[in-house]
Amino acid sequence: MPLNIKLQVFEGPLDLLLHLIEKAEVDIYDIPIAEIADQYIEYLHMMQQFDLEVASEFLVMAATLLEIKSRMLLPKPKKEDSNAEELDPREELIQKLIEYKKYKEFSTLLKDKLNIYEKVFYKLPEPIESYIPDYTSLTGLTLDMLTQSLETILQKNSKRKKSSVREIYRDAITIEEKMLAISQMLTSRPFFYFDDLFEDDISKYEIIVTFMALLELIKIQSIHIEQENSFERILIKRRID
Amino acid sequence: MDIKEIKSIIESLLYVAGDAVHIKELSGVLGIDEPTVKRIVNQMMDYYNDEGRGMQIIEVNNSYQFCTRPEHYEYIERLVKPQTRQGLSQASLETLSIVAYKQPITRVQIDSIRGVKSDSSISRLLEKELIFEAGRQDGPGRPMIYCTTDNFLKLFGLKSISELPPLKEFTEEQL
Amino acid sequence: MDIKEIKSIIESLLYVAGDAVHIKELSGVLGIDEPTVKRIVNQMMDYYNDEGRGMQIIEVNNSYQFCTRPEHYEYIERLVKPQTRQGLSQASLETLSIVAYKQPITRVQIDSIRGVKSDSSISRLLEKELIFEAGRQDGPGRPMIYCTTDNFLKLFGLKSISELPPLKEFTEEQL
Repeated sequence: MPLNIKLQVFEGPLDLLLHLIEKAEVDIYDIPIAEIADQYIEYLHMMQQFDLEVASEFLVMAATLLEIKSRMLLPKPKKEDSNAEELDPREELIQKLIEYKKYKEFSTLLKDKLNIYEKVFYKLPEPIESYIPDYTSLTGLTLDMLTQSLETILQKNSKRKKSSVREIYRDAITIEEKMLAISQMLTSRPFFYFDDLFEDDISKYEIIVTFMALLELIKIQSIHIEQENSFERILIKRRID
Repeated sequence: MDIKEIKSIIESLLYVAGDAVHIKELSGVLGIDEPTVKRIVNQMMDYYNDEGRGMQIIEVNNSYQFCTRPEHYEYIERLVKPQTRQGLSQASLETLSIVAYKQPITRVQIDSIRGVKSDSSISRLLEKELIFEAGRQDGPGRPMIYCTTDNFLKLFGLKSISELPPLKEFTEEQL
Repeated sequence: MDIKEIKSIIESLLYVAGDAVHIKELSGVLGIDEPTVKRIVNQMMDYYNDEGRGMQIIEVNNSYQFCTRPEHYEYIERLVKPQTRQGLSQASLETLSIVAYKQPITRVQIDSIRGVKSDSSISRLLEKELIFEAGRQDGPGRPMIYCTTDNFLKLFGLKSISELPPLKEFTEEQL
Protein backbone atom coordinates (compact mmCIF):
# COMPACT_ATOMS: atom_id res chain seq x y z
CA MET A 1 0.00 0.00 0.00
CA PRO A 2 1.55 3.29 -1.06
CA LEU A 3 1.83 5.82 1.71
CA ASN A 4 0.52 9.16 0.60
CA ILE A 5 -0.26 10.50 4.00
CA LYS A 6 2.48 12.30 5.81
CA LEU A 7 2.18 11.46 9.44
CA GLN A 8 2.89 14.48 11.57
CA VAL A 9 5.74 13.88 13.96
CA PHE A 10 5.26 14.90 17.55
CA GLU A 11 7.97 15.66 20.05
CA GLY A 12 6.24 13.65 22.72
CA PRO A 13 2.87 12.78 24.20
CA LEU A 14 2.33 16.32 25.47
CA ASP A 15 3.02 17.73 22.03
CA LEU A 16 0.52 15.30 20.51
CA LEU A 17 -2.11 16.11 23.15
CA LEU A 18 -1.72 19.85 22.58
CA HIS A 19 -2.19 19.28 18.89
CA LEU A 20 -5.40 17.29 19.46
CA ILE A 21 -6.74 19.91 21.87
CA GLU A 22 -6.04 22.73 19.42
CA LYS A 23 -7.59 20.79 16.55
CA ALA A 24 -10.71 20.05 18.59
CA GLU A 25 -10.85 23.73 19.59
CA VAL A 26 -11.63 22.94 23.18
CA ASP A 27 -10.71 24.72 26.37
CA ILE A 28 -7.46 23.43 27.78
CA TYR A 29 -8.84 23.91 31.31
CA ASP A 30 -11.86 21.75 30.53
CA ILE A 31 -10.62 18.99 28.26
CA PRO A 32 -13.28 16.54 27.10
CA ILE A 33 -11.13 13.65 28.25
CA ALA A 34 -13.13 10.82 26.70
CA GLU A 35 -13.03 12.39 23.25
CA ILE A 36 -9.38 13.40 23.40
CA ALA A 37 -8.32 10.02 24.82
CA ASP A 38 -10.01 8.24 21.91
CA GLN A 39 -8.31 10.46 19.34
CA TYR A 40 -4.99 9.99 21.08
CA ILE A 41 -5.26 6.22 20.99
CA GLU A 42 -6.41 6.33 17.40
CA TYR A 43 -3.27 8.23 16.53
CA LEU A 44 -1.09 5.62 18.24
CA HIS A 45 -2.83 2.92 16.17
CA MET A 46 -2.04 4.90 13.07
CA MET A 47 1.60 5.08 14.03
CA GLN A 48 1.67 1.33 14.43
CA GLN A 49 0.03 0.82 11.05
CA PHE A 50 2.82 2.82 9.50
CA ASP A 51 5.33 0.68 11.34
CA LEU A 52 6.48 3.60 13.37
CA GLU A 53 7.90 2.69 16.68
CA VAL A 54 5.69 4.04 19.43
CA ALA A 55 7.90 5.31 22.21
CA SER A 56 7.08 4.15 25.70
CA GLU A 57 6.21 7.70 26.81
CA PHE A 58 3.28 7.68 24.39
CA LEU A 59 2.01 4.43 25.84
CA VAL A 60 2.33 5.68 29.40
CA MET A 61 0.29 8.74 28.46
CA ALA A 62 -2.38 6.54 26.85
CA ALA A 63 -2.69 4.64 30.11
CA THR A 64 -2.88 7.91 32.07
CA LEU A 65 -5.63 9.21 29.78
CA LEU A 66 -7.64 6.02 30.21
CA GLU A 67 -7.22 6.22 33.95
CA ILE A 68 -8.43 9.80 34.07
CA LYS A 69 -11.32 8.87 31.80
CA SER A 70 -12.43 6.09 34.15
CA ARG A 71 -12.08 8.27 37.23
CA MET A 72 -14.26 10.90 35.59
CA LEU A 73 -16.97 8.26 35.28
CA LEU A 74 -17.00 7.50 39.00
CA PRO A 75 -19.81 9.14 40.94
CA LYS A 76 -18.57 12.22 42.73
CA PRO A 77 -18.45 11.90 46.50
CA LYS A 78 -21.09 13.88 48.37
CA LYS A 79 -19.91 17.29 49.39
CA GLU A 80 -20.35 16.93 53.13
CA ASP A 81 -18.30 13.77 53.48
CA SER A 82 -15.33 14.98 51.55
CA ASN A 83 -13.32 17.46 53.50
CA ALA A 84 -10.60 17.01 50.95
CA GLU A 85 -10.91 19.37 48.01
CA GLU A 86 -12.86 17.93 45.17
CA LEU A 87 -9.89 17.22 42.96
CA ASP A 88 -10.37 17.23 39.23
CA PRO A 89 -8.65 14.07 37.99
CA ARG A 90 -7.49 16.11 34.99
CA GLU A 91 -5.79 18.77 37.09
CA GLU A 92 -2.24 17.41 37.05
CA LEU A 93 -2.30 16.75 33.32
CA ILE A 94 -3.67 20.23 32.60
CA GLN A 95 -0.87 21.85 34.61
CA LYS A 96 1.72 19.84 32.69
CA LEU A 97 0.19 20.78 29.36
CA ILE A 98 0.16 24.48 30.22
CA GLU A 99 3.75 24.40 31.42
CA TYR A 100 4.89 22.55 28.30
CA LYS A 101 2.94 24.87 26.01
CA LYS A 102 4.80 27.90 27.39
CA TYR A 103 8.20 26.47 26.48
CA LYS A 104 7.00 25.15 23.16
CA GLU A 105 5.82 28.62 22.20
CA PHE A 106 9.01 30.21 23.39
CA SER A 107 10.96 27.75 21.28
CA THR A 108 9.33 29.11 18.13
CA LEU A 109 10.44 32.57 19.17
CA LEU A 110 13.95 31.24 19.67
CA LYS A 111 13.82 29.71 16.24
CA ASP A 112 12.99 33.08 14.68
CA LYS A 113 15.90 34.70 16.50
CA LEU A 114 18.20 31.91 15.43
CA ASN A 115 17.21 32.52 11.82
CA ILE A 116 18.47 36.08 12.15
CA TYR A 117 21.56 35.64 14.25
CA GLU A 118 22.97 32.64 12.49
CA LYS A 119 23.40 34.93 9.52
CA VAL A 120 25.89 36.96 11.43
CA PHE A 121 29.62 36.44 10.96
CA TYR A 122 32.42 36.87 13.43
CA LYS A 123 35.99 37.40 12.55
CA LEU A 124 38.86 35.39 13.95
CA PRO A 125 41.17 37.13 16.36
CA GLU A 126 44.16 38.75 14.70
CA PRO A 127 47.37 36.72 14.97
CA ILE A 128 48.71 38.10 18.19
CA GLU A 129 52.40 37.45 17.47
CA SER A 130 52.52 40.73 15.62
CA TYR A 131 51.53 42.53 18.79
CA ILE A 132 53.67 40.69 21.29
CA PRO A 133 57.01 42.35 21.81
CA ASP A 134 59.96 39.99 21.47
CA TYR A 135 62.32 39.26 24.31
CA THR A 136 64.33 42.38 23.67
CA SER A 137 61.76 44.15 25.80
CA LEU A 138 63.34 42.34 28.74
CA THR A 139 66.69 44.00 28.05
CA GLY A 140 66.62 45.84 31.35
CA LEU A 141 68.16 42.64 32.67
CA THR A 142 71.88 42.23 33.10
CA LEU A 143 74.14 39.35 33.98
CA ASP A 144 75.05 41.19 37.16
CA MET A 145 71.48 41.08 38.27
CA LEU A 146 71.44 37.37 37.71
CA THR A 147 74.58 36.62 39.69
CA GLN A 148 73.71 39.07 42.42
CA SER A 149 70.30 37.57 42.75
CA LEU A 150 71.70 34.10 43.29
CA GLU A 151 74.38 35.34 45.67
CA THR A 152 71.81 37.03 47.87
CA ILE A 153 69.75 33.87 48.11
CA LEU A 154 72.79 31.79 48.92
CA GLN A 155 73.81 34.20 51.61
CA LYS A 156 70.42 33.97 53.24
CA ASN A 157 70.56 30.24 52.82
CA SER A 158 73.93 29.71 54.45
CA LYS A 159 72.59 31.25 57.65
CA ARG A 160 69.42 29.23 57.56
CA LYS A 161 71.15 25.98 56.77
CA LYS A 162 73.91 26.04 59.33
CA SER A 163 72.41 23.44 61.58
CA SER A 164 70.94 21.18 58.94
CA VAL A 165 73.00 18.57 57.22
CA ARG A 166 72.93 18.16 53.44
CA GLU A 167 69.42 17.12 52.85
CA ILE A 168 66.54 18.62 51.05
CA TYR A 169 65.20 21.31 53.24
CA ARG A 170 61.53 21.91 53.61
CA ASP A 171 59.74 24.07 56.10
CA ALA A 172 57.93 21.96 58.66
CA ILE A 173 54.31 22.54 57.85
CA THR A 174 51.58 22.29 60.44
CA ILE A 175 48.15 20.72 60.05
CA GLU A 176 46.56 24.16 60.46
CA GLU A 177 48.68 25.60 57.66
CA LYS A 178 47.82 22.70 55.41
CA MET A 179 44.11 23.09 56.19
CA LEU A 180 44.34 26.74 55.24
CA ALA A 181 46.22 25.88 52.05
CA ILE A 182 43.57 23.35 51.02
CA SER A 183 40.74 25.78 51.75
CA GLN A 184 42.52 28.40 49.69
CA MET A 185 42.83 26.00 46.76
CA LEU A 186 39.05 25.75 46.90
CA THR A 187 38.49 29.48 46.73
CA SER A 188 39.83 29.68 43.20
CA ARG A 189 38.11 26.55 41.90
CA PRO A 190 35.10 24.50 42.96
CA PHE A 191 37.00 21.24 43.29
CA PHE A 192 40.31 19.50 42.75
CA TYR A 193 41.51 15.95 42.72
CA PHE A 194 42.96 14.18 45.72
CA ASP A 195 46.16 13.41 43.85
CA ASP A 196 46.67 17.11 43.07
CA LEU A 197 47.67 17.38 46.71
CA PHE A 198 50.48 14.93 46.37
CA GLU A 199 52.92 16.15 43.82
CA ASP A 200 55.84 14.09 42.65
CA ASP A 201 58.34 14.71 45.36
CA ILE A 202 56.33 15.34 48.49
CA SER A 203 57.92 14.17 51.72
CA LYS A 204 56.44 11.47 53.89
CA TYR A 205 55.95 14.02 56.62
CA GLU A 206 53.93 16.29 54.33
CA ILE A 207 51.81 13.38 53.11
CA ILE A 208 50.82 12.64 56.69
CA VAL A 209 50.11 16.28 57.49
CA THR A 210 48.06 16.68 54.31
CA PHE A 211 46.03 13.61 55.08
CA MET A 212 45.33 14.75 58.63
CA ALA A 213 44.38 18.21 57.38
CA LEU A 214 41.88 16.61 54.98
CA LEU A 215 40.34 14.54 57.76
CA GLU A 216 40.06 17.61 59.94
CA LEU A 217 38.38 19.60 57.15
CA ILE A 218 35.88 16.81 56.61
CA LYS A 219 35.19 16.71 60.33
CA ILE A 220 34.48 20.42 60.51
CA GLN A 221 32.36 19.98 57.36
CA SER A 222 34.12 22.52 55.21
CA ILE A 223 34.92 20.04 52.43
CA HIS A 224 33.32 17.08 50.82
CA ILE A 225 34.96 14.01 49.34
CA GLU A 226 33.59 12.11 46.39
CA GLN A 227 34.52 9.07 44.38
CA GLU A 228 32.28 7.81 41.60
CA ASN A 229 33.59 4.24 41.61
CA SER A 230 36.33 2.46 43.45
CA PHE A 231 39.81 3.20 42.10
CA GLU A 232 38.56 6.32 40.34
CA ARG A 233 40.13 9.68 41.11
CA ILE A 234 38.88 11.16 44.34
CA LEU A 235 37.27 14.58 44.14
CA ILE A 236 37.63 17.16 46.88
CA LYS A 237 34.94 19.79 46.77
CA ARG A 238 33.93 22.89 48.59
CA ARG A 239 30.94 22.26 50.80
CA ILE A 240 28.06 24.58 50.05
CA ASP A 241 25.24 24.70 52.52
CA MET B 1 42.44 61.63 24.97
CA ASP B 2 39.30 63.04 23.42
CA ILE B 3 36.21 60.96 22.90
CA LYS B 4 36.88 60.52 19.19
CA GLU B 5 40.25 59.00 19.94
CA ILE B 6 38.77 56.72 22.60
CA LYS B 7 36.21 55.47 20.10
CA SER B 8 38.93 54.92 17.57
CA ILE B 9 40.95 52.88 20.06
CA ILE B 10 37.93 50.80 21.12
CA GLU B 11 37.23 50.13 17.47
CA SER B 12 40.75 48.85 16.90
CA LEU B 13 40.65 46.75 20.08
CA LEU B 14 37.40 45.06 19.09
CA TYR B 15 38.74 44.50 15.60
CA VAL B 16 41.96 42.89 16.78
CA ALA B 17 40.27 40.77 19.45
CA GLY B 18 37.68 39.34 17.08
CA ASP B 19 36.26 37.70 20.18
CA ALA B 20 34.16 39.32 22.85
CA VAL B 21 36.09 41.80 25.02
CA HIS B 22 34.91 42.33 28.58
CA ILE B 23 34.16 45.85 29.70
CA LYS B 24 36.74 45.39 32.50
CA GLU B 25 39.44 44.75 29.91
CA LEU B 26 38.47 47.81 27.88
CA SER B 27 38.39 49.89 31.02
CA GLY B 28 41.81 48.57 32.09
CA VAL B 29 43.46 49.05 28.73
CA LEU B 30 42.08 52.55 28.27
CA GLY B 31 42.50 53.61 31.88
CA ILE B 32 38.91 54.87 31.89
CA ASP B 33 36.22 53.88 34.39
CA GLU B 34 33.69 51.26 33.36
CA PRO B 35 30.53 53.44 33.34
CA THR B 36 32.23 55.88 30.96
CA VAL B 37 33.42 53.07 28.72
CA LYS B 38 29.90 51.65 28.72
CA ARG B 39 28.42 55.01 27.74
CA ILE B 40 30.93 55.44 24.93
CA VAL B 41 30.41 51.91 23.59
CA ASN B 42 26.66 52.47 23.66
CA GLN B 43 27.13 55.61 21.56
CA MET B 44 29.25 53.58 19.16
CA MET B 45 26.58 50.90 18.93
CA ASP B 46 23.98 53.51 18.02
CA TYR B 47 26.31 55.09 15.51
CA TYR B 48 27.04 51.79 13.76
CA ASN B 49 23.35 51.04 13.58
CA ASP B 50 22.22 54.50 12.48
CA GLU B 51 24.88 54.73 9.82
CA GLY B 52 24.22 51.18 8.64
CA ARG B 53 27.87 50.32 8.90
CA GLY B 54 29.21 46.96 7.81
CA MET B 55 29.69 45.84 11.39
CA GLN B 56 27.62 46.14 14.49
CA ILE B 57 28.65 45.85 18.11
CA ILE B 58 26.79 43.29 20.18
CA GLU B 59 26.78 43.05 23.94
CA VAL B 60 26.82 39.70 25.74
CA ASN B 61 27.20 39.54 29.51
CA ASN B 62 29.07 42.84 29.72
CA SER B 63 31.41 41.90 26.87
CA TYR B 64 31.42 43.58 23.49
CA GLN B 65 32.08 42.09 20.10
CA PHE B 66 31.94 43.10 16.48
CA CYS B 67 29.83 41.05 14.12
CA THR B 68 28.37 41.56 10.68
CA ARG B 69 24.78 42.42 9.89
CA PRO B 70 22.35 39.63 9.04
CA GLU B 71 21.29 41.50 5.89
CA HIS B 72 24.79 41.18 4.41
CA TYR B 73 24.69 37.44 4.84
CA GLU B 74 24.33 36.70 1.18
CA TYR B 75 27.39 38.72 0.13
CA ILE B 76 29.62 37.43 2.88
CA GLU B 77 28.65 33.88 2.08
CA ARG B 78 29.83 34.47 -1.47
CA LEU B 79 33.22 35.54 -0.19
CA VAL B 80 33.84 33.03 2.57
CA LYS B 81 32.76 29.44 2.68
CA PRO B 82 29.34 29.16 4.23
CA GLN B 83 29.44 28.48 7.92
CA THR B 84 27.74 25.37 9.15
CA ARG B 85 24.23 26.32 10.10
CA GLN B 86 23.21 25.54 13.63
CA GLY B 87 20.10 23.77 12.42
CA LEU B 88 18.44 22.92 15.72
CA SER B 89 15.64 20.40 15.82
CA GLN B 90 12.31 21.19 17.46
CA ALA B 91 13.28 18.88 20.32
CA SER B 92 16.57 20.72 20.87
CA LEU B 93 14.85 24.11 20.73
CA GLU B 94 12.30 22.99 23.31
CA THR B 95 15.04 21.67 25.57
CA LEU B 96 17.02 24.87 25.13
CA SER B 97 13.97 26.98 26.01
CA ILE B 98 13.47 25.04 29.21
CA VAL B 99 17.14 25.29 30.21
CA ALA B 100 17.12 29.03 29.45
CA TYR B 101 14.24 29.75 31.81
CA LYS B 102 14.71 27.12 34.47
CA GLN B 103 18.49 26.99 34.82
CA PRO B 104 20.16 25.42 36.67
CA ILE B 105 18.11 22.39 35.80
CA THR B 106 18.65 18.62 35.75
CA ARG B 107 17.91 16.21 32.93
CA VAL B 108 15.07 14.62 34.88
CA GLN B 109 13.41 17.98 35.35
CA ILE B 110 13.68 18.71 31.63
CA ASP B 111 12.26 15.27 30.79
CA SER B 112 9.40 15.88 33.16
CA ILE B 113 8.41 19.18 31.53
CA ARG B 114 8.70 17.84 27.99
CA GLY B 115 7.07 14.54 28.86
CA VAL B 116 9.73 12.73 26.87
CA LYS B 117 13.39 11.80 27.20
CA SER B 118 15.75 14.61 26.30
CA ASP B 119 19.15 12.85 26.35
CA SER B 120 19.91 13.31 22.70
CA SER B 121 18.85 16.98 22.61
CA ILE B 122 21.00 17.61 25.65
CA SER B 123 24.08 16.06 24.07
CA ARG B 124 23.45 18.02 20.91
CA LEU B 125 23.16 21.28 22.81
CA LEU B 126 26.30 20.46 24.79
CA GLU B 127 28.16 19.68 21.59
CA LYS B 128 27.08 22.99 20.07
CA GLU B 129 28.13 24.75 23.27
CA LEU B 130 24.71 26.24 23.81
CA ILE B 131 24.47 24.69 27.27
CA PHE B 132 27.14 23.43 29.66
CA GLU B 133 27.40 21.09 32.62
CA ALA B 134 27.46 23.42 35.58
CA GLY B 135 28.21 20.86 38.25
CA ARG B 136 26.16 18.42 40.23
CA GLN B 137 23.13 19.02 42.35
CA ASP B 138 23.25 18.00 45.99
CA GLY B 139 20.80 15.28 46.83
CA PRO B 140 20.16 11.71 45.81
CA GLY B 141 22.10 10.56 42.76
CA ARG B 142 23.82 13.96 42.59
CA PRO B 143 22.48 14.62 39.08
CA MET B 144 24.30 16.88 36.60
CA ILE B 145 22.85 20.38 36.26
CA TYR B 146 22.75 22.40 33.05
CA CYS B 147 22.96 26.11 32.28
CA THR B 148 23.07 28.12 29.04
CA THR B 149 26.37 29.51 27.71
CA ASP B 150 27.38 32.91 26.38
CA ASN B 151 27.34 31.30 22.98
CA PHE B 152 23.62 30.77 23.45
CA LEU B 153 23.12 34.46 24.18
CA LYS B 154 25.15 35.43 21.14
CA LEU B 155 23.38 33.09 18.79
CA PHE B 156 19.98 34.33 19.87
CA GLY B 157 20.88 38.00 20.11
CA LEU B 158 20.43 38.32 23.86
CA LYS B 159 22.55 40.52 26.13
CA SER B 160 22.05 38.37 29.19
CA ILE B 161 19.66 35.81 30.62
CA SER B 162 17.75 38.58 32.36
CA GLU B 163 16.70 39.81 28.91
CA LEU B 164 14.58 36.73 28.27
CA PRO B 165 11.00 37.85 27.73
CA PRO B 166 8.55 36.78 30.41
CA LEU B 167 6.79 33.59 29.45
CA LYS B 168 3.24 34.21 28.37
CA GLU B 169 0.70 33.47 31.02
CA PHE B 170 -2.20 31.92 29.29
CA THR B 171 -5.68 33.09 29.98
CA GLU B 172 -8.65 30.96 29.13
CA GLU B 173 -9.58 33.14 26.16
CA GLN B 174 -6.20 32.71 24.56
CA LEU B 175 -6.43 28.97 24.51
CA MET C 1 22.08 49.19 -4.13
CA ASP C 2 23.10 52.71 -3.23
CA ILE C 3 26.68 53.64 -2.55
CA LYS C 4 26.19 53.69 1.21
CA GLU C 5 25.05 50.09 1.13
CA ILE C 6 27.95 49.07 -1.09
CA LYS C 7 30.37 50.64 1.36
CA SER C 8 28.68 48.87 4.21
CA ILE C 9 28.99 45.53 2.45
CA ILE C 10 32.64 46.11 1.56
CA GLU C 11 33.29 46.99 5.17
CA SER C 12 31.72 43.74 6.37
CA LEU C 13 33.63 41.73 3.76
CA LEU C 14 36.98 43.20 4.76
CA TYR C 15 36.09 42.69 8.40
CA VAL C 16 35.16 39.03 8.06
CA ALA C 17 38.11 38.25 5.81
CA GLY C 18 40.58 39.80 8.26
CA ASP C 19 43.02 39.14 5.45
CA ALA C 20 43.62 40.87 2.14
CA VAL C 21 40.74 40.65 -0.33
CA HIS C 22 41.51 41.02 -4.02
CA ILE C 23 39.61 43.62 -5.98
CA LYS C 24 38.46 40.85 -8.34
CA GLU C 25 36.78 39.09 -5.42
CA LEU C 26 35.06 42.25 -4.25
CA SER C 27 33.92 42.97 -7.76
CA GLY C 28 32.60 39.42 -8.15
CA VAL C 29 30.77 39.32 -4.84
CA LEU C 30 29.16 42.72 -5.34
CA GLY C 31 28.48 42.31 -9.02
CA ILE C 32 30.07 45.70 -9.71
CA ASP C 33 32.89 46.42 -12.16
CA GLU C 34 36.41 46.75 -10.82
CA PRO C 35 37.02 50.44 -11.59
CA THR C 36 33.86 51.36 -9.66
CA VAL C 37 34.85 49.15 -6.74
CA LYS C 38 38.27 50.76 -6.78
CA ARG C 39 36.79 54.24 -6.71
CA ILE C 40 34.49 53.35 -3.83
CA VAL C 41 37.25 51.70 -1.79
CA ASN C 42 39.44 54.75 -2.34
CA GLN C 43 36.67 56.93 -0.93
CA MET C 44 36.45 54.60 2.05
CA MET C 45 40.21 54.79 2.63
CA ASP C 46 40.03 58.57 2.72
CA TYR C 47 37.08 58.47 5.02
CA TYR C 48 38.77 56.12 7.51
CA ASN C 49 41.82 58.33 7.55
CA ASP C 50 40.00 61.64 7.79
CA GLU C 51 37.78 60.36 10.56
CA GLY C 52 40.69 58.78 12.41
CA ARG C 53 38.84 55.49 12.68
CA GLY C 54 40.25 52.54 14.61
CA MET C 55 41.06 50.69 11.42
CA GLN C 56 42.50 51.81 8.13
CA ILE C 57 42.31 50.15 4.75
CA ILE C 58 45.60 49.39 3.08
CA GLU C 59 46.10 48.39 -0.53
CA VAL C 60 48.63 45.77 -1.50
CA ASN C 61 48.85 44.45 -5.05
CA ASN C 62 45.24 45.26 -5.87
CA SER C 63 44.07 43.66 -2.64
CA TYR C 64 42.54 45.55 0.25
CA GLN C 65 42.89 44.84 3.91
CA PHE C 66 41.91 46.32 7.23
CA CYS C 67 44.65 46.98 9.69
CA THR C 68 44.96 48.92 12.91
CA ARG C 69 46.72 52.25 13.25
CA PRO C 70 50.30 52.34 14.49
CA GLU C 71 49.36 54.98 17.07
CA HIS C 72 47.05 52.47 18.79
CA TYR C 73 49.80 49.92 19.17
CA GLU C 74 50.29 50.55 22.85
CA TYR C 75 46.64 49.89 23.70
CA ILE C 76 46.39 46.81 21.54
CA GLU C 77 49.51 45.41 23.11
CA ARG C 78 47.96 45.88 26.55
CA LEU C 79 44.86 44.03 25.48
CA VAL C 80 46.58 41.21 23.72
CA LYS C 81 49.28 40.35 26.17
CA PRO C 82 48.99 42.30 29.38
CA GLN C 83 51.59 40.26 31.23
CA THR C 84 54.44 40.98 28.82
CA ARG C 85 54.59 44.47 30.18
CA GLN C 86 55.52 43.31 33.61
CA GLY C 87 59.00 42.05 32.83
CA LEU C 88 60.47 39.59 35.29
CA SER C 89 59.53 39.65 38.93
CA GLN C 90 62.14 39.32 41.66
CA ALA C 91 60.94 35.76 42.27
CA SER C 92 61.35 34.83 38.60
CA LEU C 93 64.77 36.41 38.46
CA GLU C 94 65.86 34.43 41.53
CA THR C 95 64.52 31.22 40.07
CA LEU C 96 66.18 31.93 36.75
CA SER C 97 69.53 32.55 38.39
CA ILE C 98 69.29 29.26 40.26
CA VAL C 99 68.40 27.33 37.12
CA ALA C 100 71.21 29.03 35.20
CA TYR C 101 73.90 28.05 37.66
CA LYS C 102 72.59 24.73 38.92
CA GLN C 103 71.04 23.18 35.84
CA PRO C 104 69.78 20.55 35.44
CA ILE C 105 67.68 21.12 38.53
CA THR C 106 64.31 19.97 39.91
CA ARG C 107 61.56 22.14 41.32
CA VAL C 108 62.12 20.81 44.83
CA GLN C 109 65.79 21.74 44.63
CA ILE C 110 64.88 25.25 43.52
CA ASP C 111 62.31 25.53 46.32
CA SER C 112 64.90 24.34 48.75
CA ILE C 113 67.44 26.96 47.72
CA ARG C 114 64.92 29.80 47.67
CA GLY C 115 63.11 28.58 50.78
CA VAL C 116 59.75 29.23 49.14
CA LYS C 117 57.61 27.56 46.52
CA SER C 118 58.68 28.45 43.00
CA ASP C 119 55.80 26.96 40.95
CA SER C 120 54.54 30.22 39.57
CA SER C 121 57.99 31.59 38.71
CA ILE C 122 58.77 28.33 36.96
CA SER C 123 55.63 28.50 34.84
CA ARG C 124 56.34 32.12 34.05
CA LEU C 125 59.88 31.31 32.93
CA LEU C 126 58.60 28.37 30.89
CA GLU C 127 56.01 30.60 29.28
CA LYS C 128 58.67 33.16 28.41
CA GLU C 129 60.82 30.36 27.05
CA LEU C 130 63.72 31.23 29.30
CA ILE C 131 63.82 27.72 30.76
CA PHE C 132 62.51 24.39 29.47
CA GLU C 133 61.55 21.00 30.79
CA ALA C 134 64.57 18.85 30.00
CA GLY C 135 63.14 15.51 31.00
CA ARG C 136 62.70 13.64 34.25
CA GLN C 137 65.25 12.75 36.85
CA ASP C 138 65.74 9.11 37.73
CA GLY C 139 64.79 8.31 41.28
CA PRO C 140 61.69 8.50 43.45
CA GLY C 141 58.82 10.46 41.95
CA ARG C 142 60.81 11.01 38.76
CA PRO C 143 60.66 14.80 39.11
CA MET C 144 60.87 17.14 36.13
CA ILE C 145 64.22 18.79 35.57
CA TYR C 146 64.76 22.28 34.21
CA CYS C 147 67.47 23.89 32.08
CA THR C 148 67.86 27.33 30.51
CA THR C 149 67.07 27.86 26.82
CA ASP C 150 68.95 29.47 23.94
CA ASN C 151 66.57 32.35 24.38
CA PHE C 152 68.01 32.83 27.83
CA LEU C 153 71.53 32.95 26.43
CA LYS C 154 70.44 35.44 23.78
CA LEU C 155 68.76 37.67 26.31
CA PHE C 156 71.83 37.85 28.52
CA GLY C 157 74.28 38.00 25.63
CA LEU C 158 75.98 34.70 26.46
CA LYS C 159 77.45 32.29 23.95
CA SER C 160 77.05 29.36 26.30
CA ILE C 161 76.32 28.52 29.91
CA SER C 162 80.04 28.21 30.61
CA GLU C 163 80.29 31.96 30.07
CA LEU C 164 78.30 32.68 33.24
CA PRO C 165 80.48 34.70 35.59
CA PRO C 166 81.78 32.83 38.62
CA LEU C 167 79.90 33.43 41.83
CA LYS C 168 81.78 35.30 44.53
CA GLU C 169 82.53 33.79 47.90
CA PHE C 170 80.72 30.55 47.38
CA THR C 171 82.22 27.15 46.96
CA GLU C 172 80.44 24.26 45.39
CA GLU C 173 79.63 22.74 48.75
CA GLN C 174 77.62 25.72 49.78
CA LEU C 175 75.34 25.45 46.83
